[in-house]
Amino acid sequence: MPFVPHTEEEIREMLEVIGVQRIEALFSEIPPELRAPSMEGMLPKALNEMEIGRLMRERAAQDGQPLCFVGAGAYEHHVPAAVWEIATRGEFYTAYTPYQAEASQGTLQLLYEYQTMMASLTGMEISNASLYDGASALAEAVLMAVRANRRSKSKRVLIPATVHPVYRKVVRTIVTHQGIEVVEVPYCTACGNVVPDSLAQYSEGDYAALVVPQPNFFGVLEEVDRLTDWAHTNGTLVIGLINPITAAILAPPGEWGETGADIACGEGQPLGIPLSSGGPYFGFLCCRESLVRQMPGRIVGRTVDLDGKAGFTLTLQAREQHIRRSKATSNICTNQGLMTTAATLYLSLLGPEGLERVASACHDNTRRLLEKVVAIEGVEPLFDGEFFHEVVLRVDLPVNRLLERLAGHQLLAGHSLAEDYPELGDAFLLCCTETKTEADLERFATLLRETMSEMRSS
Amino acid sequence: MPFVPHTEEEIREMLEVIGVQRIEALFSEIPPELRAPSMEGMLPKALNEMEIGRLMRERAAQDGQPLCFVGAGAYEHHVPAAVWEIATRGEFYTAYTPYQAEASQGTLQLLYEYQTMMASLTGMEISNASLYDGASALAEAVLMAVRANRRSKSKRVLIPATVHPVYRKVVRTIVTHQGIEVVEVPYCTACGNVVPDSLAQYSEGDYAALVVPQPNFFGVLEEVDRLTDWAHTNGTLVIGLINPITAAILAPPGEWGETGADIACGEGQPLGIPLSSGGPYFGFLCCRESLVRQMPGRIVGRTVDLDGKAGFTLTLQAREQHIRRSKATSNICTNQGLMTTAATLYLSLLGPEGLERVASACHDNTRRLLEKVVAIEGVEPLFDGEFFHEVVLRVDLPVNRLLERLAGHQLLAGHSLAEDYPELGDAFLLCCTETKTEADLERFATLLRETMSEMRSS
Amino acid sequence: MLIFERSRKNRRNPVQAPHAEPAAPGIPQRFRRRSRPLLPEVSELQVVRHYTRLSQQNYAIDTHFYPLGSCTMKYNPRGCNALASLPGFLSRHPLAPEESHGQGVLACLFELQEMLKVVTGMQGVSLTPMAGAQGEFAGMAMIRAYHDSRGDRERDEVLVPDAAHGTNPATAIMCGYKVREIPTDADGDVDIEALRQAVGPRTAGIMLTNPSTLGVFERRIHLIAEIVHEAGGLLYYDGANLNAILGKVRPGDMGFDVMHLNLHKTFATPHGGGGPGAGPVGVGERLLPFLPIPVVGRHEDGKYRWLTEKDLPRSIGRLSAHMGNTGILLRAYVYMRMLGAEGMERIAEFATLNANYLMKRLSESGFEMAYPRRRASHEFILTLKREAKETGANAMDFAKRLLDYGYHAPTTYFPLLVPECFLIEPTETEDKATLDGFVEAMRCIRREAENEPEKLQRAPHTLPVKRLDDVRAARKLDAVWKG
Amino acid sequence: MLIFERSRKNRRNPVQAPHAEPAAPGIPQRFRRRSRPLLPEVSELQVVRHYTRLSQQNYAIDTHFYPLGSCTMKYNPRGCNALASLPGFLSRHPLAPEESHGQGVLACLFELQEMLKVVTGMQGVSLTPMAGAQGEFAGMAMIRAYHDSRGDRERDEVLVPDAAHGTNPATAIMCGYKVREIPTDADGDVDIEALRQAVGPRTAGIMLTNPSTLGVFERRIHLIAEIVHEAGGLLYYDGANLNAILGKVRPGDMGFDVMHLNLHKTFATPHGGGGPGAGPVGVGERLLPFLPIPVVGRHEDGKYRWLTEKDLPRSIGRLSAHMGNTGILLRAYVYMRMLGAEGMERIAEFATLNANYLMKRLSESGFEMAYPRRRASHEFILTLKREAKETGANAMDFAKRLLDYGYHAPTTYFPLLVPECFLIEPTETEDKATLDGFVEAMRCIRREAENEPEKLQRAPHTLPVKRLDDVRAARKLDAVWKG
Ligand SMILES: Cc1ncc(COP(=O)(O)O)c(C=O)c1O
Ligand SMILES: Cc1ncc(COP(=O)(O)O)c(C=O)c1O
Repeated sequence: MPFVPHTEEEIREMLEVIGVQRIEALFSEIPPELRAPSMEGMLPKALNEMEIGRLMRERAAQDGQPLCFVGAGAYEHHVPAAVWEIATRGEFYTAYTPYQAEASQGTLQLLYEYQTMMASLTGMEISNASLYDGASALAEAVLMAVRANRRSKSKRVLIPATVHPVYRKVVRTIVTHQGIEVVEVPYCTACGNVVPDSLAQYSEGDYAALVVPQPNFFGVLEEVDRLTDWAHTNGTLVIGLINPITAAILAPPGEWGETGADIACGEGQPLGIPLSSGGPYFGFLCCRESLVRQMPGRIVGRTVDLDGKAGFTLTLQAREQHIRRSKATSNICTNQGLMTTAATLYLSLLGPEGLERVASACHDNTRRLLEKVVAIEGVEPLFDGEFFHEVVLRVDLPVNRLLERLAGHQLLAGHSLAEDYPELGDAFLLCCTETKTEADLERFATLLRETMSEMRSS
Repeated sequence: MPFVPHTEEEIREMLEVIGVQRIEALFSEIPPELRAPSMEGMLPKALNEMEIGRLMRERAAQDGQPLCFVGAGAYEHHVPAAVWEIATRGEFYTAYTPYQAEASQGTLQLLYEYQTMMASLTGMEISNASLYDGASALAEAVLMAVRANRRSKSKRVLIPATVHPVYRKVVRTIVTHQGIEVVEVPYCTACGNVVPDSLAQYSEGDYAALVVPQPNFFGVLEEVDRLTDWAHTNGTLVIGLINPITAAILAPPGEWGETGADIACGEGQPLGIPLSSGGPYFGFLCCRESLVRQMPGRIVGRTVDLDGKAGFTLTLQAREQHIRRSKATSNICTNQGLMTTAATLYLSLLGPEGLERVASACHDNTRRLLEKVVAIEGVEPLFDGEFFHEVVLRVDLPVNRLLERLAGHQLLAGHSLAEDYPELGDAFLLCCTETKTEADLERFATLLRETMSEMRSS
Repeated sequence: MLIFERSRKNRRNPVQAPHAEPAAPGIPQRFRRRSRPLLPEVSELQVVRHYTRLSQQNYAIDTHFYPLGSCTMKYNPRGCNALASLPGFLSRHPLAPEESHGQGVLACLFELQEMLKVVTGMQGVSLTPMAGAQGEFAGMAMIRAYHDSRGDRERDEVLVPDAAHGTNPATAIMCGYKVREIPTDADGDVDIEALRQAVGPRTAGIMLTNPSTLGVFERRIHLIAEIVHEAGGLLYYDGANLNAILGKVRPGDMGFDVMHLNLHKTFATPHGGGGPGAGPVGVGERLLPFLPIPVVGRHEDGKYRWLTEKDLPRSIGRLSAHMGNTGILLRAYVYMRMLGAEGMERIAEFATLNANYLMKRLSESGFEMAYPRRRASHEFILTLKREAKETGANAMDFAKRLLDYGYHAPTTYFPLLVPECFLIEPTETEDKATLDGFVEAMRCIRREAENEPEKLQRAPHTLPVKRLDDVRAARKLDAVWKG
Repeated sequence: MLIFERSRKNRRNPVQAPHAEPAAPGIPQRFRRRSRPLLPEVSELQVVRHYTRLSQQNYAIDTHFYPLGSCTMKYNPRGCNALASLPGFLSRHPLAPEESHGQGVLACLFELQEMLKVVTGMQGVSLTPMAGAQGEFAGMAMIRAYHDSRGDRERDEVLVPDAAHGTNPATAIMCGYKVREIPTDADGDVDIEALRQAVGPRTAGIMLTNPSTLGVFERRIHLIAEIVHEAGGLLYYDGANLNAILGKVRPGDMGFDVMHLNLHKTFATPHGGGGPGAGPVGVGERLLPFLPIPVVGRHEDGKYRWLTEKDLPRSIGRLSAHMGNTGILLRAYVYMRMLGAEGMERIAEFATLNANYLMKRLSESGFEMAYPRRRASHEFILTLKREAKETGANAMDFAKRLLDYGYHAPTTYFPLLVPECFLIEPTETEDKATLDGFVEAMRCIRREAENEPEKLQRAPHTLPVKRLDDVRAARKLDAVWKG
C-alpha cells in the first residue's frame, strides 16, 4: 500500500489489541447514511513514481523555457545551487512549526537570522518570520497600520495607483470586511509616479496609513522622502512596499524622510525563490519596535536556557491565533517557513556586496536594453521619472498582439499594461535581471524590431 | 576570490604571524627556474555560477533525451527520488573514507548493510565495500582468484567470449602485467552461450579460474550449474559475473552447481545509479568467507566500543595498500562509496519483492517487444538460448546504418555487434527495462518497420 | 554561533555575484541607501556548514516520529519534491501566457481541482488560498458574500465550538463577524441544546472540524446541519482533519456548504518548518459564484485557462498576487496521482487504525483518555492531570522529556478545554514498532515522574539547549541581532 | 539499529515497484534462485528516516573542519553537483552515438583535457582512470609500454621514497615491477646519495609526490630527474598534492614524464564517504602514444569524438567499461571553469598560507614540527612523540579527542617514518577563525593530556559510539549481518 507500512500480520495484531475484527469497525461511530461511495472510478488510477515521473516530465517540458523579460512582481534571478540543496534537507523540509523550541533550534536560529537580515535590509527594527506573499503582506500591513494608528480615528488608507494592480485587489479582498476603505492616489502619467504636492488634497482627510511603493509597479522611483514626511505631518502611518533586491541600493523604508516609514513589507521571491508559476513565495513584514504588538505572524526571540545558554523560541505568541484566538492580530498560522530558509541562505551567500551587484546588474541590463529598443521605430519609453530595473515602453502597435507574437518566438518581452492601465495606451512593462547576457538583449531587440516590422507590413 | 574566505586584513594578520611580507614568500623553497608561467590567457575566463549554469544547461540539452533501448552493460532503470535526495546529503556526499570510525558511523553502518545486501543478492558470504566498476571488478576478481587458487600452479584463466567485450579488454589491460594469461572460451553461434561439453578441451590445462557471466553479454543464460561443476572438478575457481537486478530472479552465483561459485562480481549501476554517460558506477565483489584475505578493497566489520555497544569500523586493513603497501591485495584506495550509498538506498526502497518486479518487468517488456519486432520483415532473433531482458536481433540491412537512422528519429534501438562480433553479421543487442511503456514498444516497432522499408526502397 | 558572528568585513563570495560594479551609476543620491545592510560576509563553505549544522538541530518527520495532533505529520514523499522541482516548473514566470507557455502546469492544477471535488463531495474548488487559515478566510468571505447577495445583511455572528482551532475564531473576526462559542459535551460532541439556543437570524454560519480537534467524530452532524441551515446559516468545514475520513465520509455529504483542505496535512506536502502550505477551498452549489480567483477552467477545445474576474464577476476576489502556492499544489497533485482511489481510502483506514491502537495501548498502560468511551479518529486526547497532580510533572514536562527519548512531543495544552492534555496523531505512515516504542517511552517517563519528577521538569537533557525561558523571551524582546 | 531490524516480512513499497508480477514466467526452473535475497522490507519513510539519521552520525566537510593531510578535504561547491546532475547529463547512455547524442558532454570533457594540460604542463591527458590509484596504474603501465616499445625489457624496478603513499608501491607491483624504497633525509628530501646508488639499468622509473606527503617541496627535483633520466628511467608524478602548487610549478616543467591528478582533491569533487573520485593521467611527449583510451578528440569540423584503439593503437588499453567517472569529471570541469586562471593560482597560495599559518601557530603553542626548518607546503607534519612519552596519550588519543572538540582528526601515523605524527592539511577554503579554533582545541587537549590522560585514551566521549575495538573487528570478522 503506498506509504502505509503495515503488514497483514501487524494489522491482525493491532486489531486484536484494539478488540475489533476489521478496520472498518473503527468507523462505527460514523452514521451509515453518511458513508461515502467508493471513489474507485472517479479518480485516475494510481501511478507509481516512475509513471507519474514521466507524466510530470512531459508536462514540465510542455511549457517551454522561453527567454523571459517579464517582471511585474516576480523576478528571474540566479539562485545559487546551495540554496535549495540545503533548504530541502529533510530537517528543514519536513519539520513542523517550531513550537517545541528545544527540538527546533535549527529552524529557530535560522529565523532569528532571517529577521535580522530583513530588518536591516528594510532599515526597520523588527521583522516577523514571514507572511504568505507580497500582496497579502501588504494587506496585513494595512490592517496592522489601522490597528496601530491611535491618532487616526478613520479606517481609511491611501494606496497609490502605482502599487501593483493585483496587490491592490488583494488588499481589497482582505481588508474590506473589517470596514476599511481604500482610497486610490492617482499618479502622474508623464512621470509615472505620485506627485508629492498632489497629496495636499488628502491633508484634511484623516487617513490611517499611506502605502509607498519603491520602486513602484512601473519601475519608477517615488519621492519617498517627501511622501513619508507628508504622511507623518498628517498623522498617517507610512507603509513602505519594496523589492528587497533593490533595497541593496535604494534607501530602505527605515531611512525615508525625517523619521523613516513605520512598516515595511513586500514580496520576498527575488531572494532565492524560483518563479514557479507564482508560488510559493513569501511576504516579509518589518516595523518599528513600538508597533511589534500589532505585528501579525510569528516572531522568534532569543532567550536563555536553564543553564543560561542562549537559545531561540517563538515569542510574543499572545498576538497569535493559537493563543489569542478571536483577539489575535491575524488568523495566519502556517506561513512560508521554507521560503525564508531559502532567503536566509540566499542572503548569506550573496552578502551585502553581492546583493548590491545583483541589483546593479539588473539595472545596468535594463538600461542597456532600453537604449537598444528605443532605437527601434515605434518604441518609446513612457515615463520620464527615474526607474530601477523595470521600465514601461509604449509601442505604436496593438501591444497584446505584439507580445503574443513574440511569445511565439519564445520571447516573453514584458507584461502588457492594457488591462490595468488602459489610459497608457499600448504599453508594456519590461524587466531585465542579472540573468540576461548581451546576446539576450540583442536577441530581444532583433526580435522586437523584426516582429514589429512584420506586423506593420501584414 | 572564489571559495577562498580570506579578507585582506586576515591575510595581513596571518602573514605577520608567519613572519613574511607576502604570500609569494611562502614559495621560496621552490627553485625559481621551476616557476610556472602565469596561466592567464591559457585558460578560459572565470565564470560565475550563473554563467557556467547557463552553459551547462545548454550542453546538457544538446544531447537530447532519445528513447533508449540500449543496454549492453548500462541500464536505464527508474531511480526513486529518495535515493539521490538522501545520498547527496552533505554528510554522505562530502565525508572522506571512514578512517576515523567513531566520526563515521553513518557511512560505516550503511556499508555494513550494503555488504549484507550484496552478499545475499549474490548468494555469497562476504562482500567488499565496492570497486570502481563492473569491468575493473572483474579484473580484480581474476587477480584475486589467481592469488587464491593454491591448487593451480598456472596463471591462466578462462573467459568466455560471451563476456562483455570491453570487460575482456579491461581485464587484459589490468592483469597482463602480472603475467596472467587470458584464454578465450568460444561460444555457440546458434544458441549464444558456452556449450558445457566444449569445456572438456580445457580439462587438462590447469586453469586458475573460469569466469561465468549470467546472463551473458547477449542476454542469453549460461548453463551455470554445469560450468561451475566442471570448473570445480578441475580445480578451477569460478567467478560469477552477474547483473544484480536479474539476481532477484536468477540463481545467484552462490547457488550455482554443487557448491556455488567462489567469487561473484559485476556492475552495480542498475541499482539506482544514473546512466550518466558511463560513470560513476560501482563494481561489486563478493566471495566465500575462506577467500576474504585475498579480497581487494575495503571491508567494514561490526565490533564493539569501550562500553560494549555495537559499532562499525574498517577491518582487515592489513590487506590494503595503506597498511600493506607493496604486499597489498590491490592498489585500490578511493572507491565508489557514494554509489554504494545510492545502491543501499535503492535496495532498501525496492525490497526483495520490488526488485523481483523490476527484473520481471524488464524481461516481460523485452519479450513483448521481441514479439512485435520479429513480425517485421527482415528481423529475426539470432539465438535460440533462453534470454533475460536483453536479446540479439539480426537484420537484413546494414546494421550500423540502420541504427544511425533510427537515432535520427530519437530512438536508440540497440547496440551494434558489428565491431565486436563480426561473425554474427548485421546484429544488434536490444534491451528493455521496466521504464518502457506499451506506447514506447509500439513506437520502436513502428519506427523500425518504417525505417527498414525506407532503407530498402532508397 | 550566529552566521553574523562568522562574518568578516569585506569577505566576498564572487562565484554567486554578477560581475557588474555594485554602484549602479545613474541613480540620484537622494534615492540611495546610506548604510550597508547587515548581511553576513561569509564564504560559501561557511554558509553550507553553518546551515547544515543548524538543520541537524531540528526534529523532523525525516528524523523522528512526530505525533503532533491536528498537524498530520506524515511522510512527505521525496518524489513529490523532485517532480514539482523539475526545471520547467520552477522557471515558469507566473505571467507567462497560459496558452503558449502554461498548458502543462495548468493541466496539473485543473486535474487537482477535479480530484479535490471528488474527495470532498464539493461542486467547485479554488486552489488559490495559501494555507488553511487563508482557506478559512476565503470560505467565510464567501459565506458573507452569499448572505450579502441575498440582501441578508443582519447576520453578524459566527458560531465556533470551544474546541475549535484558533484560526477559526480569528478568521471569523477578520471577515468582520462576531464569534459565539458553542460548548462541547462530555463525550466531545457539540452541545446541541446550546447550539439551538445560539442560532438565529444573526447566525451567518458555523465553523466545524469533523472529526473535531478532540479526536472524535461528531455523530450528530446531520442534526447540526439541519439546525444551522434552518436558521439560515451556512456550514463551514475546517478540513484540517480530513485525513481521518478520506474516502469514508465527504464534507459535502455531511451538509457542509464550504470548506478548506490543508494539502500540507492530508496530502502530505511538507511543513517546511512552518510553511508553505496550501489551503484550497471547496464549495457546494450555492457558493459557486463566489469562489476566489483565479480558478483553472477548461475550454471546449481542451485547452486550459485562468478564470478571472471576467468569468466569475461575483468572486470574493484575489488572495495572492498569482495562483497561491503553485509548487505546493504540484506536490499534492503528484501525491494524489500516486495514491489513486484505493490508496486514498487506505489513508483514513490506517491513520485510524494507528490512532486507535496507540490509544488502546496507552490506555492499557494506565494513561487516562479524555474521551474513553469514544473511538479515536485519526487522533485522540490523553490527559495527564492525574500525573500532574500526583507527581508535579505536568504535560509540558512529559512533552519535553519525550524529546530526550527521541520522539517529538504531541500537541500539548490544545484543545484548551482538556486539562494537561496531549493531542496525539500518529498518522498512517508510521509502523507498529514505532508506536510500540512510543508507548514504552511514555511508560518509562511516567516511572521517572514518580521517582524523580525534577528529571522531567528540567528536561530536555540531551538536546542542543536545555529548557528555554519563554517568559524572558517575551519580556526582554530580542528578535533582531544588534551586533 | 540496522535497516534489517526494521524490516517486517511482506511489507511492500509499491510506489517504487513496477506493476509486473514478480514471477517472470518463462524462465526455466533450473535458472531460478531458490531463496529470496535478504533485503529489507521497509517503508519509504523508514528508509528516509533511517539513512537521514545515519548520515547525521558522519563528520563531513559540510559539517566539520577536516584537516586530513594528503586528502585535501576542501569545500565541494554545490553548484558542481547541481550542474553535473542536470537531467540531460544523467540520462545519457554511454553508448549513445556521440555525434548525434553526445556533443554536449564531449565538449565538456575535451575542454577539461585541455585545461588539465595547461595546469600540469603535460602534452596529453586521458580522463579515464577512476581514482588516483588507477591513474597510477595507467601511468606505470605506460612507462612499461614505453620501455617495451624500445625493446628495453630488463627494467623491472621502480623506485619509491619511503614516505610515499601506499598506492605507489602497490601500483608498481600490480604493473609487475619490484619496488625499491629510497630513504628520506632529515629535512624531508629524497636522500640523493641513496638514489644514485639505487638507479641503474633495472630502473624503470621513480614515483614521486612533490610536495611530498611530508608536506615539503622537494627542492632538488631537477637533480633527481637528471639522475633517473640518465639511468634510462622515467619519472612518475603522484598528483595527490597538486593543490599545493597549482599555477606555481608544473609537473611537466619539473621533469616528470607522466602523472595523475586526483580531481577529488585538487578540483574539489566530493569524496562521497570513500569515492568516487577521478584520476586523469597526463603525459609528456614520449608517452603520448600509450595513453589509456578512450580519449576525446576533435575533428577538423569542430565535432568531438571518442578516440579508441583505432586512433591510438599503442594505447595501454581500457580501464573501465566506458569513460571512467564521467559525472565526476563534469564536476571538476564546472569547478575549473568557475575558477579560471586567477582562481586556480589562488588555490595554491591560500592553501599554503593556511598551512604555514597553522604550522606557525601550533609551533608557537609548543607543538613539535617534524620538519621545523622547512616551509609547509599545503600541509605539514607535527609529531606528538614528546607528548606520548610524557603523558601516555599518543597521537591516536589526541586524534580521538579532537573529534569531541568538533574537529575531524588529521591524518595520523602517516607517513610511517615520523613517529606519533599528525599530517595536517587545512586547505584554502577554511577561514582564519576556524584555524584559530583548532589551535585552541589542540592546546586544551594537551592540557588534558597532562592532567587526565585517560580522558584522551578513552576518547571520544560525545560521539554515537566510544572508542571502537579494531582488533576484535579483525579477529571475529562480522562483515555481513546474519539475522
Ligand atoms: C484544526 C485546524 N484548523 C485550521 C488550521 C490552520 O491551517 P493552516 O496552518 O494551514 O493555516 C490548523 C493548522 O494547524 C488546524 O489544525
Ligand atoms: C599521496 C597520495 N597518492 C595517491 C593517492 C591515491 O589516490 P586515490 O585514493 O584517488 O586512489 C592518495 C589518496 O589518498 C594520496 O594521498
